[in-house]
Amino acid sequence: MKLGIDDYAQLESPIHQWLPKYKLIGLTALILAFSFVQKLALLPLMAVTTAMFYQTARLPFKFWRQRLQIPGTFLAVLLLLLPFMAGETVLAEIGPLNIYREGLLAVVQISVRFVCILTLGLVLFGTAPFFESIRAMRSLGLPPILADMTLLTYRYIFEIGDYFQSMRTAMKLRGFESHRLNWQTLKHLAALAGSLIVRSYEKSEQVYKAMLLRGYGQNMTVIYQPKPTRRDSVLLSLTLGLAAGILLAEVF
Amino acid sequence: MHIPDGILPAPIVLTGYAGTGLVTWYSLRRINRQENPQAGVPKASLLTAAFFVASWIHIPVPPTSVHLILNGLLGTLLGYFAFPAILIGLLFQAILFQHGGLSTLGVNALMMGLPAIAAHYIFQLRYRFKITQVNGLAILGFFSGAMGLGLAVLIFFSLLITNLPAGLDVRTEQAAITGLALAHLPVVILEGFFTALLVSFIYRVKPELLPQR
Amino acid sequence: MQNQASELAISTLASTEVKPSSTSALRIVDLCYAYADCPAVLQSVTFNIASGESVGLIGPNGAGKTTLFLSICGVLTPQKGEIALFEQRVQPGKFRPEIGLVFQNPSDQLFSLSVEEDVAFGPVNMGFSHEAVEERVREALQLTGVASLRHRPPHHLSGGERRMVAIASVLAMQPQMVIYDEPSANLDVRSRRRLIRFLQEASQTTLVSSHDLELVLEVCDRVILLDQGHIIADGIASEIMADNALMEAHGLERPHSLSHSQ
Amino acid sequence: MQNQASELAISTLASTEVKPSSTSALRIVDLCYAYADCPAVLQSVTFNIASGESVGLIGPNGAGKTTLFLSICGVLTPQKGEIALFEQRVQPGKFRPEIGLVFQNPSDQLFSLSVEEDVAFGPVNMGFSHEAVEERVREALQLTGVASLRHRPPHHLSGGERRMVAIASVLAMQPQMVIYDEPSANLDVRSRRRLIRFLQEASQTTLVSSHDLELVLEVCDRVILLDQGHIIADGIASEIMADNALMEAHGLERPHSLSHSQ
Repeated sequence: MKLGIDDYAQLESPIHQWLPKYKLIGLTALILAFSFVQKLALLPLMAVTTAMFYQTARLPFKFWRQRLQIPGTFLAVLLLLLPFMAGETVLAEIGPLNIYREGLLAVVQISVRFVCILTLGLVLFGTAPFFESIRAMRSLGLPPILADMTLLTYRYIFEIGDYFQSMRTAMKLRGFESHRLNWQTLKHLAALAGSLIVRSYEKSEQVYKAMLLRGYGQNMTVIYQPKPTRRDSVLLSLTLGLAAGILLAEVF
Repeated sequence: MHIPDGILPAPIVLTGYAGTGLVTWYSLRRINRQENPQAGVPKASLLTAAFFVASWIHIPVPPTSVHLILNGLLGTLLGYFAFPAILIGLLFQAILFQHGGLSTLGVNALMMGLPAIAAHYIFQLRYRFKITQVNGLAILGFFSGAMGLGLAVLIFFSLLITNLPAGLDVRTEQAAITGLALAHLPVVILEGFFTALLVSFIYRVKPELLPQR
Repeated sequence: MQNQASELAISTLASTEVKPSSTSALRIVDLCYAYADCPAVLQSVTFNIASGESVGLIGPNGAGKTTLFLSICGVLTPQKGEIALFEQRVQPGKFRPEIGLVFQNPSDQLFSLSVEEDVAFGPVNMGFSHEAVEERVREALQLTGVASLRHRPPHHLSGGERRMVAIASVLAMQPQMVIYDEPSANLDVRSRRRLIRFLQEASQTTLVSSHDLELVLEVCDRVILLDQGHIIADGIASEIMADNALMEAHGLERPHSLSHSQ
Repeated sequence: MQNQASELAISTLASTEVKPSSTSALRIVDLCYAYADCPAVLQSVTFNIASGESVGLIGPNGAGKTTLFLSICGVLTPQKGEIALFEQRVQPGKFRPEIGLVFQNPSDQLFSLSVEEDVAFGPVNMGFSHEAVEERVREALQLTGVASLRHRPPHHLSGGERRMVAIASVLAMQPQMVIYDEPSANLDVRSRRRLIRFLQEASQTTLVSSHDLELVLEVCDRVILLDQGHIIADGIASEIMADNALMEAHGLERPHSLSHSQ
């Protein structure tokens, strides 16, 4: 099973070297600023900014394309519906259907915002090992219980995903085909989900013991964070400035 | 069923984050009041992972199939850990599969998490009504599961329709929301049955997993 | 040494290929498999297993054993080569009840509320009548000696019990060939001994992969040595496993019980 | 036979009790443990381990080995009896970094996202400075020979690698005593051989439970045989394990490598 958001965390680029804490602040601010944008004139600026960040991060184009595939379907549906549904000004007619100007513009606006925010998210989480990102959140005040839960969940998603694959294979090899909806199918699938949950619970008990025996909860240590360099600060100021600029341009 | 980036106007996005912050804070406060809050962390984490994976199970609903949400069951099993669990689950949906989005994380967490907490309270009714038989628990499980998904569906369509850019009048909006929610009723009921089956499975195999009072 | 071993392999193959009678249980020709972006896991693997044989598959971790099993069962689609089970080509994705796979970890295989349900799962999916299913369940439980556990949830059983129930759940489909992946993993001596006795008496064509070479020696007459996706040796179990140089070259050790014979 | 064995046990005990010097690593007196509604798991278990000893713990599944380990580490609270580690009483729930437990399944123990983080987890919780943690991590990885895996996610390692990383994660706390629960489970021959070499050279006081009696024989001088919560025998490893009647009475088998000696 390959999900790795941080498959390209080992690359080298200015974004990779950016102090995770500052990267988190900067890019989050930018993402939030993006979600405010309504003005059409600002869309090209957003797109260019995003492209610049992705380019600077030196992440492969393939990565972006793959990641866009799943949510792309949603976008396509929107693209097919909105121009016909919403608006007043008729731009064109296709048979009985009207294409509305407002709907069309809304689609453009939504798609650009969507793609830009998603891409920045990829830059944010794709350029550092995942635990570095969580550490950064922790140093910004994410409660320790939440941080521990996030790390542990991520660690075991892969393992429990493997359980799931094996169990499904085993069921298939005993002739199980879940094509028809009936009580039997539902019961077997519930037993599959239930077994998965029970196995995970049993594992969690072992994991907890192992954590305790290595001193879990002994002292809330301060997490080691390297000192920001000048370059980190400059990059942060630039990004925050950009976010502020976009916000101001949107409001006035 | 997640709201992706870019759709909702910024005020709603921010409100979502504020609300999520508040509910998370409250959940953590309740967790920290427990005798040994850290003891629940590995359990909640691994179950979050398990729920994440279990949502890959597809139930055949010819001619297509639906996948489970299980937020009701999550509330049932995890109690106050459910909200942080859902928040984390959604974060992973967003960064691993690009389901939902980073900017809409707050809104989505409220949409899934508040119904999960509701489901938790529904299941806790077993103490009020002193339900100890597996059938009774399964019935509560049904309502927890159906309620968990049902409320989430309602919130989902309300947010989506009322925030469509340009044009629909209030009456059409209401009609659309009701219509779409009703169209999902079979799925809601299916989720209820599935949750009921799961609750009785867990009760028979690992009763200590069902939360104590 | 290796040369001699491959000649051994070829001669075994040849002898079965000369008479491709109805007795062939498994025929694999030139099987290649590679996962995306990885070096090949199976490289031109070719061997035959005659009906009724008990064959051991040995080799270090990562030799390709599990990939081989999943290809035989039609779960994976090999890039090249042919697999035939009982003279019928294996088509990936198609369920073939005549072959059963016992997973390394019984937890991957047992998921129902009771042993009974788990053992009935295969036969029910195969579409048998209630009575026929009942009959098969009874028989499989008896054969594996776990009839007394019938109503217990598999999740509550000990490691040894779970192993036998997992085997029963495969046997209930009455497969003609059974593949066992590390069957003695995590068993204590008593359960392992019981498993060995069971395997010795099993009537199906059997393919066993195991790091437990003493078990292989007790259960199998023939052994195939796989390393890095290649078949290194194929021949009489006690001969191959007694060959210290060959064994050590492929990360194995001559079983202690064979060392006094030299 | 059993009588003779218990005498052996008593004599060993006596000899260490006479001089309760500073060399005692573990002292257990009259330990009893029972889970709710179950027959007792540990019944009046008494033994000593001197500092620097390597002791094997053998017995069938369900003999109470894991319960014993968890009691020693202070995770479980025994109903009766006393446990002292390095002359200090074990208090349930209290973290004692001088003892380390290597779990049977490494994936239960490797809960971080990188090898490095996992190995650092113990020292960080012990409150060491960043530099001291770094030093311990480096040392533990070197000792176990897995320094090259430092930045990898534990989930992607092979079974043998995971085992060594799990050991490193315990050694980084620099415990004086280490307990290994079935360390060779699921290892292939090569990884097992490497583990045995490592255990033979380890300087800590060691307690190893294993169904792999050949491993116990190679690593431990002394063996304790536990069955149904009772200590059945305690003495020289090669003597106890060569005693066929004793071994078979408790669901074990004399290792092959000892059979030629008789």
